[in-house]
Amino acid sequence: MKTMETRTPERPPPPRRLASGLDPRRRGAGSWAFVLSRITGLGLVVYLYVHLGVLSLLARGPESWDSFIDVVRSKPFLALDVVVIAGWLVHALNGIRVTLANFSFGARVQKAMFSVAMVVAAVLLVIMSVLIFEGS
Amino acid sequence: MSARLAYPGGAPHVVVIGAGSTGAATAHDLALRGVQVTVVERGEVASGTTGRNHCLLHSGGRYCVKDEEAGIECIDENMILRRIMPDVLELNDGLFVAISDDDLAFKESFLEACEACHIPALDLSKERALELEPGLNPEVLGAVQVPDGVFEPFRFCLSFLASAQSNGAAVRTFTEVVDFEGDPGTVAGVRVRDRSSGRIETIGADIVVNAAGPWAERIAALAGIQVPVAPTPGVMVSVGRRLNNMVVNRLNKPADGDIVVPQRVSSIIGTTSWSVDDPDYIPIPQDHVEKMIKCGRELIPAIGEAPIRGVMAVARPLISKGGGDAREVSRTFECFDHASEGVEGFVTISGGKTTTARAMAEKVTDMVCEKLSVEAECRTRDVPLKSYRTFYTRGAA
Amino acid sequence: MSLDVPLQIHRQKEGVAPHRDLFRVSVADSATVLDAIEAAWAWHDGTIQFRHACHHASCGSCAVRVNGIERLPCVTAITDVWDGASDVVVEPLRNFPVAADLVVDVSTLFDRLEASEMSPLRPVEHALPVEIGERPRTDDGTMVAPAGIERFMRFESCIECGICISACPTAALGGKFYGPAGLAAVQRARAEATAATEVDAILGSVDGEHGVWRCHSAWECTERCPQGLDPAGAIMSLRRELTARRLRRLFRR
Amino acid sequence: MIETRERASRHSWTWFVQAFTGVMLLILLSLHMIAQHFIVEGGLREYADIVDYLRNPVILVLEGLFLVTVAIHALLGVRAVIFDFGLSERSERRVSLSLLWLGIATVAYGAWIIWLVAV
Repeated sequence: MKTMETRTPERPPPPRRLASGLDPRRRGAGSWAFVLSRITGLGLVVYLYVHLGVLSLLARGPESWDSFIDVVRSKPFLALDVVVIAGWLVHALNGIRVTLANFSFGARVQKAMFSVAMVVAAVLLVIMSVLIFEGS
Repeated sequence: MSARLAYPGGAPHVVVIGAGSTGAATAHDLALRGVQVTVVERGEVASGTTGRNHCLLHSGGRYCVKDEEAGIECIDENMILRRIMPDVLELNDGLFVAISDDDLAFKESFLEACEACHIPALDLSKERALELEPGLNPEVLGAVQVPDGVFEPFRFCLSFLASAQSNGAAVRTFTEVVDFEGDPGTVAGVRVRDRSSGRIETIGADIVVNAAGPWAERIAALAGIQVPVAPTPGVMVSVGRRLNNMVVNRLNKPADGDIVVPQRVSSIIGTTSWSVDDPDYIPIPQDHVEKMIKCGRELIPAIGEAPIRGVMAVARPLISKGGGDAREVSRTFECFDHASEGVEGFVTISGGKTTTARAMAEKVTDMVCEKLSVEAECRTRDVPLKSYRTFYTRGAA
Repeated sequence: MSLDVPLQIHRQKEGVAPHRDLFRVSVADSATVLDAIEAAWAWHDGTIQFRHACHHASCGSCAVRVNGIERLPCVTAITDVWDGASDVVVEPLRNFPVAADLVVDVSTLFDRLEASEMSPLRPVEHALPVEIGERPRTDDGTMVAPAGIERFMRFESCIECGICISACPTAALGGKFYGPAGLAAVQRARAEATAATEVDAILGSVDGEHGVWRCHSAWECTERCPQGLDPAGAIMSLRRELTARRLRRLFRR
Repeated sequence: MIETRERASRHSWTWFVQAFTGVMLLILLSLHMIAQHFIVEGGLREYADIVDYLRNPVILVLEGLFLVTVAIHALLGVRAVIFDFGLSERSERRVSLSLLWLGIATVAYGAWIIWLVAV
């Protein structure tokens, strides 16, 4: 049964890797939640500074602001707004989950809370998108 | 290469082969007596026989009827271990329970033997036994309470090794002995393969202690010496529920499936016994597993409903006295100075049980110290062991 | 019946680039993943390094990742992780330095466990199944020991295997996070502590930024714990207590 | 025994501040979105609109509060992301200090714009 000689093992190709902490594949809902929060959080910080930057147009007087407003009222820009709002909803609702987590509802409830948060986010996103595009 | 050159001006240097319970306790004893120690182990600590044992801290009850010497050895060591490693022992006592009339008939001789071995034993009524262990077979006819206990084999070894390390010993895991060093008729060190780098190196030693358990025969053969070790595996089955708090033994002669040991959140049923030639890989006979469950249920019926969590088998290093049933060979240990076979600087310690590892270490260390003219008393009976966790810590916390 | 399992094992040693070797091991159909690794070692390549001792989920030394998921190979049936066709991939735990092959350096874990001062032993509580343990219990669920026995003790449920740390996405970022095992151990020490000064010291030890507050609530530790423990819940319970104490102090001033 | 116990570091308030500002933002951002975008025809205010709107002192206070809260929450978040990777204590202090200055600058800039428009 036992053979003492060492067979040359076959060598499969080396695995591809993402930064392992930020790769939620094969992981549970909690890792997805964490990664989503991270990405949306950083995205919202970027948006915050873009937004503040854009507001500097206010300093240049009514003309430059109002002509800018005309541009961003176009459909493509409104679609970008929807992306921002989606990020905001995911981040906010997951933030609520994380805060509530301190009351220790247990692992199963955590997963359920994540699902609920994401469903609520989706519903709110649809409502807000309708509001945005209808208003335009 | 001379050991003295490797350790100029220092204390003598001893290499211990094997980091199971025997090697670990020996390293601790040697280090306490001021000897420089290097433990070499081809795998992880306790990856051989010790790791896969019953976890039973023997009171001696299992052996006292047939083997008074082993019984006394066990109860003495049991009391010492309670003193030196209280943190890593579940000390809930054990029961020897009679299920059949045959068992009950065995009780009288059992109680007598316990007394002869000074094992504290309490004859219990059926009601008291069931009060202590509600999970026992309700058909129980009687029971005897003895000071059995439970240890965790891996941490048992780590405790000894952590203590040895704190006294300067070096422990090298994943370091496999491939040959001996020295002129014919002398062992002056070992040649080892570091399994990480693949490099072969030489470790000089004034004496090499072979504590390789069932692999002792293979190690000794490298020095051209025969050691009578019979690798004798046993199957143990762990169920995923803790069904008892005390060790539950069958009150009868040692037999297959005569014990259920609680351990953390599980209960372990043991054991069977057969012989193998190669202790490296032991396929588990499925019928042994079934037998364990069947025998275990006779002691604790709920075993039948509990999920099986782990099944393990490993070879015990019994000293063979030639022929006969494995259960009949002595459970005690032996220490061989191979100078009598014409090889200096090489001793083997084998046989025994984890419960008696400290005593085995004392005996082999006495022998080593005498050969090295080290005059130091054994202190392992009283010196408390270090926390097992410090084996791995860097002290950074 | 025996199976021929294609087993990929992560290999990493000095001077060799990390890679995987594929072994076709022949094991019984009742074999565990650890049996398969041991077979690869015994029959194919004696240089494979892996940790193992008890083979029944008590020592905690053998933890690895099987097909990416943290497991104790000693209690994982090969048939549970093998679909009969694709390779079974065995890798070392994440978030620890790899010493060689499947062996990781667990010193930081044990540093923290040691610092937690969690006793390896605890009083027996709910351990006996209900149908057996018809023994009276106190309010906190602790079993009342039968007369003559002061208290039945048992080893802690945590086997110090490191799986929770491997599963933790916060630990994966490589920072200074105390980690689920260490924090859960501190929570156990706190649960057993009675003296006020001791409780203060225990809670204070994990109140820093890299203590309980660094956890990002992914719950992966609890999800993966082979002993069914709840390190995430332990972290949250420490947070609750720390919050309550802080609020009390705030208003006492 | 107790003296040997590691004191990880001083009590940390950042988690509480992050949670508190998070809850505040739920309210403030909702108000901001509703007031600045949803109730406005076309979703965005023109210059005159904004000027008008900010003349309301309640709105002015709310928008100011929103500015401070969002800056704290965003930069504490960035700090947490950076700290997750594990820095030396010295680098941690540097990051905290830099972010503090960035926060002050952000609030000052926002306040300047509000002031420009409102006054």
